Amino acid sequence: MQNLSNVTVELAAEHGLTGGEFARAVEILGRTPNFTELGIFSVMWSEHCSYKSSKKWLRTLPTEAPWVICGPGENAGVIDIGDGLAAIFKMESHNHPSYIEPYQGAATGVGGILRDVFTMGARPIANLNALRFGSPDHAKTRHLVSGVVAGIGGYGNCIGVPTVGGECTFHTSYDGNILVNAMTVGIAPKDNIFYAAAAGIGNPVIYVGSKTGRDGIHGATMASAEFDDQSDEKRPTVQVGDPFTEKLLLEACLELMATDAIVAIQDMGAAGLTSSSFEMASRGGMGIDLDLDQVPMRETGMTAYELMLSESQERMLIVLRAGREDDARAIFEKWELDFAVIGRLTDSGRMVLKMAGDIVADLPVAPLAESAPEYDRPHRASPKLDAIRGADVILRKSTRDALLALMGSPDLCSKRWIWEQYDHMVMADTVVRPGADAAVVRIHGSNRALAMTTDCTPRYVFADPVEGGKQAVAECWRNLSATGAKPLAITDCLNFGSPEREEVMGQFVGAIAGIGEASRALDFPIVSGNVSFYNETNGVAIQPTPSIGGVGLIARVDRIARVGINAEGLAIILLGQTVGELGASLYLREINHSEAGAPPPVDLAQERQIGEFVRSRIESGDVRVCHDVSDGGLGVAVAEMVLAGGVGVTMSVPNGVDHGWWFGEDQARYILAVDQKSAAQIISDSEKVGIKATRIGTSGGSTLDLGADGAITLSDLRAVAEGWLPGYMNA
Amino acid sequence: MKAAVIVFPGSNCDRDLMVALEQSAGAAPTMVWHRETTLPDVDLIAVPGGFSYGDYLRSGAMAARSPIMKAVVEDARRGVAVLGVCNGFQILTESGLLPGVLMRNRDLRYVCRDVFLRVEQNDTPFSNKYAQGQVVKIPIAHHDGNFFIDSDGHRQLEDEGRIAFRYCDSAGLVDNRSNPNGSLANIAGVLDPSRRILGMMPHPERLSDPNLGGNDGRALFDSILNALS
Amino acid sequence: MKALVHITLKPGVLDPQGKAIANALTNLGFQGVNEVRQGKYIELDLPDSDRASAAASAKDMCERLLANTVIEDYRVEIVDQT
Amino acid sequence: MKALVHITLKPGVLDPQGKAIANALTNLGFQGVNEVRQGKYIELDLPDSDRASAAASAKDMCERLLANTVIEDYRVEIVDQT
Ligand SMILES: Nc1ncnc2c1ncn2[C@@H]1O[C@H](COP(=O)(O)OP(=O)(O)O)[C@@H](O)[C@H]1O
Ligand SMILES: [Mg+2]
Repeated sequence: MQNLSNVTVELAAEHGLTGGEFARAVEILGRTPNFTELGIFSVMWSEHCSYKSSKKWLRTLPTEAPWVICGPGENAGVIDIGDGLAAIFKMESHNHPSYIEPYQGAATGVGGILRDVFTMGARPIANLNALRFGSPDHAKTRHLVSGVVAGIGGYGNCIGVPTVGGECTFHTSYDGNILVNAMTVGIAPKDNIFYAAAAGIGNPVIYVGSKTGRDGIHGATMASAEFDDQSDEKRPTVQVGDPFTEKLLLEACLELMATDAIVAIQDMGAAGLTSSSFEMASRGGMGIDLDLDQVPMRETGMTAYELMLSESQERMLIVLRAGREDDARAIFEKWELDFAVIGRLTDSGRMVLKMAGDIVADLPVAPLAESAPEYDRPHRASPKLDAIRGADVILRKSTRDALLALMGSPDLCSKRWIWEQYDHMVMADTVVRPGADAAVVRIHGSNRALAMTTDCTPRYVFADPVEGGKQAVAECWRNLSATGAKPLAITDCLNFGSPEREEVMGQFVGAIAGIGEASRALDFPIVSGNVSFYNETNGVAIQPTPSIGGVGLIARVDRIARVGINAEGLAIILLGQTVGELGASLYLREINHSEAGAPPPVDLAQERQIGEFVRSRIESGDVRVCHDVSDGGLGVAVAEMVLAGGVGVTMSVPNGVDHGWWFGEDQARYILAVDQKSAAQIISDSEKVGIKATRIGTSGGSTLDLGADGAITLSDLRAVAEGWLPGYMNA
Repeated sequence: MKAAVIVFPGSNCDRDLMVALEQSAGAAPTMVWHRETTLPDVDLIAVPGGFSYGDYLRSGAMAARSPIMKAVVEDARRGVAVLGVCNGFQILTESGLLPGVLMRNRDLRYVCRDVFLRVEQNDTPFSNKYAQGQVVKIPIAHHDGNFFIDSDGHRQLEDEGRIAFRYCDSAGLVDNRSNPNGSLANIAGVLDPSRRILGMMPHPERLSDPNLGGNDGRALFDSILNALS
Repeated sequence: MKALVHITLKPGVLDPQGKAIANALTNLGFQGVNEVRQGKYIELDLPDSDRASAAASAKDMCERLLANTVIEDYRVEIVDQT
Repeated sequence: MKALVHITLKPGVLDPQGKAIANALTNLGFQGVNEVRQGKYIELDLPDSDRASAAASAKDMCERLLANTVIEDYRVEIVDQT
């Protein structure tokens, strides 16, 4: 065993292990770990891999439903979508690498989440991305936007998976810590899902994909450390993505998966070979012997430490049935990928690494996994804030000017500049493209489809973590319902500051409570997810951002609703209660430069009732135009419908309404555009079940007529909404 | 009509093209792996979009030198019709079957969106179901679609009526604003002298189904069926 | 032997990348940048043991793959391994 | 003055392009190509009249735009206008 002497508490601390954690490592081993072992402990027990601060709370989330095949714990979540098929999906963060090197950071984020999904046997059918950037005025923002978007496109376009949706907003709290959350949705035959639990003593452990280099060593610990002013200079080696190789890996894995040669398979993501081999062994209760000399290497002189911690991309670890090595090798050679038998499963319960004839590490698998640290960190709830309504705000702009300002604001403006850089149509199944509430992607060769979206309103979560957590789930559910999809399940990507600070931990605990409550009330279980802590610089944290990615099922692609008002003479109907909540609204922020107040409360029973009503009307074919009301309220929602369809609307404004009516962000609301005949029916049907339905306008012409407040031509509206992002990026 | 679709390791529109061809022709095309050295006896060879070999070095460069392309060039010289879409167009120019090059888009960004095309020639195996001058909506999705050719080459294309499609606006106006990538003279697709080889950047296979937002691409595949069976 | 290959666009061939870089430089405040041309620089680690054969094979590689000689020029330089 | 800029990937950084080129060369029948690294070569036509100031501004351009210094190295060479 090498380097026994020089591992100290100080060296452990440099690896991010606390004194207590190091003591526990020594106890488990019965001796001081060597350098390689220390590296393994440090990544396995990093926040990123061990979830030590979040585990306690994640356990409280609902994860089950009759249609859930596999919940959290595997590489991705799996749900039954009927016809013998399963949808497999997950969202993951790549925040820190994307800040340091936006193109490669974002690209490898996409690569990583794709592998999480195809490692389970699914062909990826869509990507989404939730992006949060700092203030547009911040010196770095433009460069980060440009690099991140190019990187996401560069990877997804090349591998040929359409990028169909996402979010992109700006806030100064992300100035030093942008968020890049990538989601992939795939489809697999329900009876051919692959898991990561190793089994079968003597079975070979196979390494496939790209060679290992010294890329991103310590990426997992980087993802678990805060930034300080020096991090710009430290610039750790970032990984470079190779989407072409990933495409080969995808096809080769799917080809091998069509045989029965695979026992277990796991991609090498954060902490590469260490976490993939450890997780496979520990899930299956197995030991594993690895011969590191067999690992395909890109560089000479690599040490065991480097091989185990490298985060080189486009690699997979597979346990094969003994004797199937040649079949597997033939497939990977056909696709011109590296293939190597690097070890065997054992009954020792230990992970034993050999290199050049020496044992370079010898660790007990179960104790290391079981006694991974778990913390119940102190947390403090955020103070409750008061609601703000129309009467509480000083009127700074006319309705017309406020609407134009909102439509041209960074958060609400069209994100076309982004999604046009993504191939959102490849695979020729994209039925609803970016720019709607949820994207709709047809299940190939069928008349059914999946709807998908990502949502979160960080300013709400900041103002009230519990309500904000609920709202993120509710909005996701609503965006799916607005297309006519039945929402099935969600993945979450929980981005927060340092859990070692009570108020941040309080935000986390509150958000989880809200997410859990909404997910229970809406029958919308959480099947996969990811936690990203330490998104803060110099003690200033990001707004808490639990991104929620949702998937829903559409029974008939010819029975969906779209956002655009595309015919004259339609009745515009608002479903749901309008109180005029302006607390934490975009109106308040953009027009009155205030971020004060409580966010709109979420009534989950109403949310469910109205959403189900809307879906039933879309399924019956009565409703073909529908949009939910969210950021910017009613005024913005109608403006978006007008822009999407190209037909104007004349609003019928109730007497005595104020800006709370126009721009309040009250939840559980939808806007429908239906022909006159159906309008009366829908209004009376909704009133019968206690849903408030108000006729707020009629479609026609080429202006958005706001009544007494004036009118806006469609071309002015379009110029404002489409203008901001390209204008900003080309400045 | 019998067709073959060439599949490179990084092709990603091979399935889309297969579906569109099958929809028009009623029979599935043969998928031919890039390492093959011969082609089945077919009426049409289709080279699909994607990133054939990652599009590293230059788009289409490595694919053009792959084993199967020798066979494609030979069959094309014998008169078999060839359609190259997007990366397929780039491969056809790199292999010398079509003139010109496809350079990085004018503003250097990848662009994916619907564009309008004006059908400049409808007397070809690929466009006989369109009207001359018809304006159609078809999506593009590429990083390197900026068609360039020297002025003699350009003149020749114009004189011989070998510009198949040009980018235009919804009214058919061909100008700089309706040019999505900086292509010379808004050229979106070109023919070889025999008019049996077409390369085009837009993806007709992506708008050949009303569920996907349009059906204008369908006529291209119907034209092929009409001409070649 | 190592071959250092420069691939540049022929004079008169439009260079969208160079043009965009020139624009970006101007936007960054660099005044008077007249022209920017972007090419490729490729380092090949070759098995040949003498310069002449290394140069010949690098040239062959340029002709057959590395350069598109319709629009690009190339230049090969041979250096001893470092 | 003209600045000739070479931008190359730092040692150890994966070069997917180089890797693919090496493969393609092997498939074309070139044996024994050990490694290929692809970089960029940029020619800048600068207004500066002395070498030192041209070198300084080219370096500044590399730092601020042309090179991605997280993963790339650059080298500037100044030549008189030809
Ligand atoms: N980063 C992005 N990538 C792809 N699509 C995006 C991105 N950001 C926003 N979009 C698209 O823009 C549209 C509007 O987004 P958003 O305002 O977040 O919708 P909603 O309020 O319905 O959640 C959606 O279709 C979304 O998918
Ligand atoms: Mg919405």
